[in-house]
Amino acid sequence: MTSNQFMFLLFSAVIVIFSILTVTTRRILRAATFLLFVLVSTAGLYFLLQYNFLAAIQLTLYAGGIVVLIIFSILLTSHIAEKLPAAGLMKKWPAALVSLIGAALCIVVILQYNFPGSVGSTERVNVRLIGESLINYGRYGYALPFEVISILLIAAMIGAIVLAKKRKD
Amino acid sequence: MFEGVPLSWFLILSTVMFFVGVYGFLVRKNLITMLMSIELILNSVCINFVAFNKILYPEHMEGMFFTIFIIAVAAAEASVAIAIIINIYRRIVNIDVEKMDEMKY
Amino acid sequence: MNILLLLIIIPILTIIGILFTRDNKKVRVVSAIGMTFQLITAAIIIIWYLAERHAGNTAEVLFASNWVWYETLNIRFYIGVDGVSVAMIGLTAMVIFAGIFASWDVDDLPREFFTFLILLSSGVFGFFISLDLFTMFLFYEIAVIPMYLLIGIWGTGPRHYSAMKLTLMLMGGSALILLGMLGLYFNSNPDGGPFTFEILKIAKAHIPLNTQLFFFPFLFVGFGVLGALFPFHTWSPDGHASAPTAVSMLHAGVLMKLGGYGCYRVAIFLLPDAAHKLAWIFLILTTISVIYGALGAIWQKDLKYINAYSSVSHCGLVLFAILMFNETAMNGAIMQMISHGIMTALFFALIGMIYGRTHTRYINEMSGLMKVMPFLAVAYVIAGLASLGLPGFSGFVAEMTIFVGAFQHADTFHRVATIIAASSIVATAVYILRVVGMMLYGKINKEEYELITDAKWYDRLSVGTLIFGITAIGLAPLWLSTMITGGIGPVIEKLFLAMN
Amino acid sequence: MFDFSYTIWILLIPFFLFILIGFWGNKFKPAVSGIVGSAGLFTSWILSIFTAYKYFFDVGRVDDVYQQIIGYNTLWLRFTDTLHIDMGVLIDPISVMMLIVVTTVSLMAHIYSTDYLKGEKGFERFYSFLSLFTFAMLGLVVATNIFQMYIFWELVGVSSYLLIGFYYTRDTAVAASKKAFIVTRFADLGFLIGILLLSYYTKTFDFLTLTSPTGPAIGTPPAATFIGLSVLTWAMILIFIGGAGKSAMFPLHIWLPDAMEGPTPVSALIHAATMVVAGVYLVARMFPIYITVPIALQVVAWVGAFSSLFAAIIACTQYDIKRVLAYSTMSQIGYMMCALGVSGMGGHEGLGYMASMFHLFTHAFFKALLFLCAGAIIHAVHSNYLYGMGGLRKYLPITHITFLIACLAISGIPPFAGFFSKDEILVAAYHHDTALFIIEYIVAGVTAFYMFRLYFGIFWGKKQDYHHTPHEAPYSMTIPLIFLALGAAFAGFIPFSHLVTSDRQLFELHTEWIIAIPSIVIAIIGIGVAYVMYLKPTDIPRRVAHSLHGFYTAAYHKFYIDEVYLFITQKIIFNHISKPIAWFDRHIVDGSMNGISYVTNQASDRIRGFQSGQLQQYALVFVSGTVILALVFIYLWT
Repeated sequence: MTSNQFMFLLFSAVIVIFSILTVTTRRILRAATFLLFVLVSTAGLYFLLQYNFLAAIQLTLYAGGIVVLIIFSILLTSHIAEKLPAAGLMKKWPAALVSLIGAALCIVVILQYNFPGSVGSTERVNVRLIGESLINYGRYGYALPFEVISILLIAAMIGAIVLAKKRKD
Repeated sequence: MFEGVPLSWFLILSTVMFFVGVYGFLVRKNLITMLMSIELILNSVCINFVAFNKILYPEHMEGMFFTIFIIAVAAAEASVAIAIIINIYRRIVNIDVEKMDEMKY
Repeated sequence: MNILLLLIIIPILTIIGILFTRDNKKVRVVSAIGMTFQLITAAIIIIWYLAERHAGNTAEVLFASNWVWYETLNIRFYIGVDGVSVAMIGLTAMVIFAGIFASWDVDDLPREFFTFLILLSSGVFGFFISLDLFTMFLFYEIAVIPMYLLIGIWGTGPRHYSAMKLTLMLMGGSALILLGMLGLYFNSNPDGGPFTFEILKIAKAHIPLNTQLFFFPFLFVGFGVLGALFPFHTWSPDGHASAPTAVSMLHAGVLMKLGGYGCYRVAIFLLPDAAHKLAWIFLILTTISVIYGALGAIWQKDLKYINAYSSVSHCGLVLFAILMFNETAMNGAIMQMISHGIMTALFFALIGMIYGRTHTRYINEMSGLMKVMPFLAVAYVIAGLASLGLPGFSGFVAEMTIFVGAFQHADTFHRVATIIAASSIVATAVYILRVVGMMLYGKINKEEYELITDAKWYDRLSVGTLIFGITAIGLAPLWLSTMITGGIGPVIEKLFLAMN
Repeated sequence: MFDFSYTIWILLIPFFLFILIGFWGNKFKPAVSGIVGSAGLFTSWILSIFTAYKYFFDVGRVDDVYQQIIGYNTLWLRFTDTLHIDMGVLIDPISVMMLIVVTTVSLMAHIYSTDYLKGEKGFERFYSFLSLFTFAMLGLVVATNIFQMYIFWELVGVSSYLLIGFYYTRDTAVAASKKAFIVTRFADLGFLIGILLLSYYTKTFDFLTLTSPTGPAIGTPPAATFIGLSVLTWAMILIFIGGAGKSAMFPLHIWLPDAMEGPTPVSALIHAATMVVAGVYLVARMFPIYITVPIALQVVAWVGAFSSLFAAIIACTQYDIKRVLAYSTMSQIGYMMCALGVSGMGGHEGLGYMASMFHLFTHAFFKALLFLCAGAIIHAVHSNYLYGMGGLRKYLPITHITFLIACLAISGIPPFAGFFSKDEILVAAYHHDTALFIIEYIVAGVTAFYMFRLYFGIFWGKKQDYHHTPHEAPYSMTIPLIFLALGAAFAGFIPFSHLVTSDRQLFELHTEWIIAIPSIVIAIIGIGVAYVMYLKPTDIPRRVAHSLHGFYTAAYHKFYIDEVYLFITQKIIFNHISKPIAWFDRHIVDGSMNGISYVTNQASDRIRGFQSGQLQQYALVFVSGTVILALVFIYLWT
């Protein structure tokens, strides 16, 4: 077992276990915490794959931003001590069944497919390259999605403010 | 060049994570936990992108960029979703999804 | 300017007038003025038509105008009249005129009421004058839709149920009609060239027998629903029972005639071969209608139900006669439509007036009304006698023409059916006399009935108009018969060709 | 050629009177209606008399044959080129005779009613209906074609209905009027079908064409048959059913006794003298065709004979004097029918035909007289019932005498009118069929018996204590009585065989004393029995009734025919046909329509349930769908 494999298995174990805990725990704040673990482990996978910039974004934005946002909203809407009611069996079983069948189906397909090995050489992705790509509008340039995303973010920001604003009446 | 871990491992991981997210989305009643499940789903997709990129086409960067964009979209989505949740909470002092069936029929 | 257009324009102008009338009380005056003009126009058309024919004009339709409406699909606004439609116009004008006066004391939203009523009548007029299937269907829908609102809003009893039932069944019928009409359209030109909705052109096309056999039931049943063909008649008792007076009048008097007219003008005329092949099925159904309606009426207690079942019987006779495919019976069918139209409108007008005074429609709760409201009671007796086919009234003329015509059929089956249908005249006598005996004769059974007043001037006008209609036809039927015979000539000719 | 077109006015005058009195009668004093009506009818009567004179004695006879003259004809409605209804006036011996009968009796009834109904509510209504009836009846007798006859046939039916129901606040009157109309209507259905059959095979309605020896009915009769009888026979039997309904022949007679609920002048006019003989007239009118279909004629004869016996027996047991007269009417019409049935064609062979018409003529006088007398009696004692009367001869002298004349006439005592006509009928029956003769012979005796039972019961018998002293009727009522009594006494001397015969040629009549004497004898026996039993109150009637117990009860209850009808109409038609149909319609036919709508509604409700608003349910379905689609596309659909 190479170190890569070991690290991968470690991260994936954390991810799977905490994912499951996230969706099953009945304390909402714990769920958020477990989600944080999952996201951090994902960042670890990115590191493993040598996408350092991406991992950094994952950590700051996801782990740092979104999870904090979620925790804030939890604090706004629920009591921390409160235990969520358990879902009914009529709800659990179909959902579990569908999820298992879906997962099994995907895994079987994945295992049956013969992926080609990697061909090209690799070079280390540096931040400069990323930055140039983001503002490049030629081949492999992402200027347009970048702009779109920025507009989206502004829209979301404004939208969130408008939605969450307390009505006068 | 990334050695040792086959692509299928990544895919299986993301599959498991994805369906755990789906399960969560289908089962949890609380809107915020549902949102968390969505985050899980999104994350699993991100892992796929990244893994494909790294293992199959290491000379390109599409997977990474899409992941970045997904994260951005996820952030936007989370903020809007939370705004909506808070709004709903203000109205019905509850964020139980089963109680929100006014749009039926 | 085609004079027939006036029949549509006058109602529209009247409706505009109603909408601009400030005072709710004046609405009925405006309507009355409008419909008086309508009646005059109809009279002028009839006289003009007779004069034209007298002068030797032998065109198949008179006063024809043909405008393109929608070029791509070759839809036209094509109007014109023959002897049959002229007669139907006269009927409609008379009934709507009487209907306005019969609903003189509608206090609840009179503006809307009269608007819908007149809109309905304009649809009927349009239907009778159109010679293009598409226009015809359009006007048909205009006539049917306001019925829902009129019953649903101004009705009595379980009005929503009745209105819904009536509308749904008629809509079902019109869906069948639409299918049938589209079938005609797409087969209107088997030799190539543009398709057409024009009735007279389709009549000249040779539609293959199998196509005819396929589409004939759609059209006949579709129109038959409106003509109260057994077993699609059940909207009629409920609908009539719930409808306000004028609506019952128009509906039984005129709208049901759309069914018979449609069967005659579209189903039989355009698909004669299929009509010949399938006539026996519908002949059985209509014979059942005739007997069944009459026997069903005997048991009823509600005046409107009695009349509704009686309408089933009489309208069954219309379809019965149409299916006999000979000139005399067909002539009788048209006369029966007119006769029954006026008669049943008279009945419903009277029932409405009686109900307005006694607040009940159950015959066993009324007695001796002859004494307190002689005018209405005598009118009711007259209507009843007309309905049971007494000579001197239109019903006799129509029924005898039908029976004599139907009996001239060489086929024994048809003659047996005629005998069965003719026996309905006894059942008719039973239920009519039962009502007259229980409700009008005898002693007054409730004190409050002593205070009842007889008909007001508008009631008298309404009833008088209709009585005039039935007696005029009943005493001197020859002109009407001759006029109608002129109209049904082409249909008979086509059927004759189909037979050989 | 003399122009008879003015005869249309004989009809039109009553018609206009009907309109006039019907619309404007209530604007004036009631008496005005009576006077106007009577005056108008007087004009018609004069015209009829004039027509009869002209026809019989001036222009009608050419070469010893009475001509059939179309006085007036106009097209009313055209069915096909050959089938059309005309409105016209046919002048021939029987129609002219009927004109006389109808206008005379109607005039008498008009005059009589001016006092009889004085002060009644609806006096002018009565006169307008009376005019309507007269118009319709006249239209019927002068019809030029069978359809015109049918039209007026219906109109007399309705005016009879209206007049029976004149006292519309009385339940019995309403029921009686309804019954009369519906029963005759039922019979008319037979008539109508008969007309349809006849017209289908002959392609004409016209009487002259139909009865012409070379016409489509007689000259070239249709070959078609149905259950062994020719269609012509069927048609004639069906037409006879119509006639039987109007003439109250068994078993369609049930309406006639009840019809006595109408005012008495109406009974006299409609239900004794004119309308009820319309059936006889119809058969007489179609007689040339009947003679070619012997089976139909047999039916006529036997129905007539049976009805006459049947009614005569019932008449002996009834106590309502008007009902006795009604059954007597039925019996006498049975006589006429029977006479037609036994008649042959032409010359002395056609004796029955002549006798029937003769009897119709004389019967109109004495039966109208009897009814009007009954009216005067009822007017005086305010009761219809025999046991409330007795010893009235002193109070009502004129009525007494006239009644006696009528009784003698109907019993067939010479020289009163009934003797002559009845005797001819018996002769005709004797020559045709002994069985019929015996029946009619017995009936003659029974008739004498029940008439004198009535006579003795009313005018003799024990004296009653009346509430107020009965008094003789006023002149307007007694004058018609006297007039009709003259007719009843002397009408028998009219030489009918020179006027009204089957082939319209006159023949010489000989009184056959071998028949006449026994018939007089049996009449006297009948009178004698009545004299013994009823002149003074005795115990005999009760004992006779007791010894004939079952039969008497049955006869008293009119042989339960009414009950049978009631059973058929109420139990079977009403409860077992109409009610189930109403139920079937509401629950099966309409139920299936409602069922369709119910199913649609339910289905839509179910489908609506899918749209629950539960987000997770949607998501579950969505995911499952995706998974299933994936499975399908990966494994199943490759």
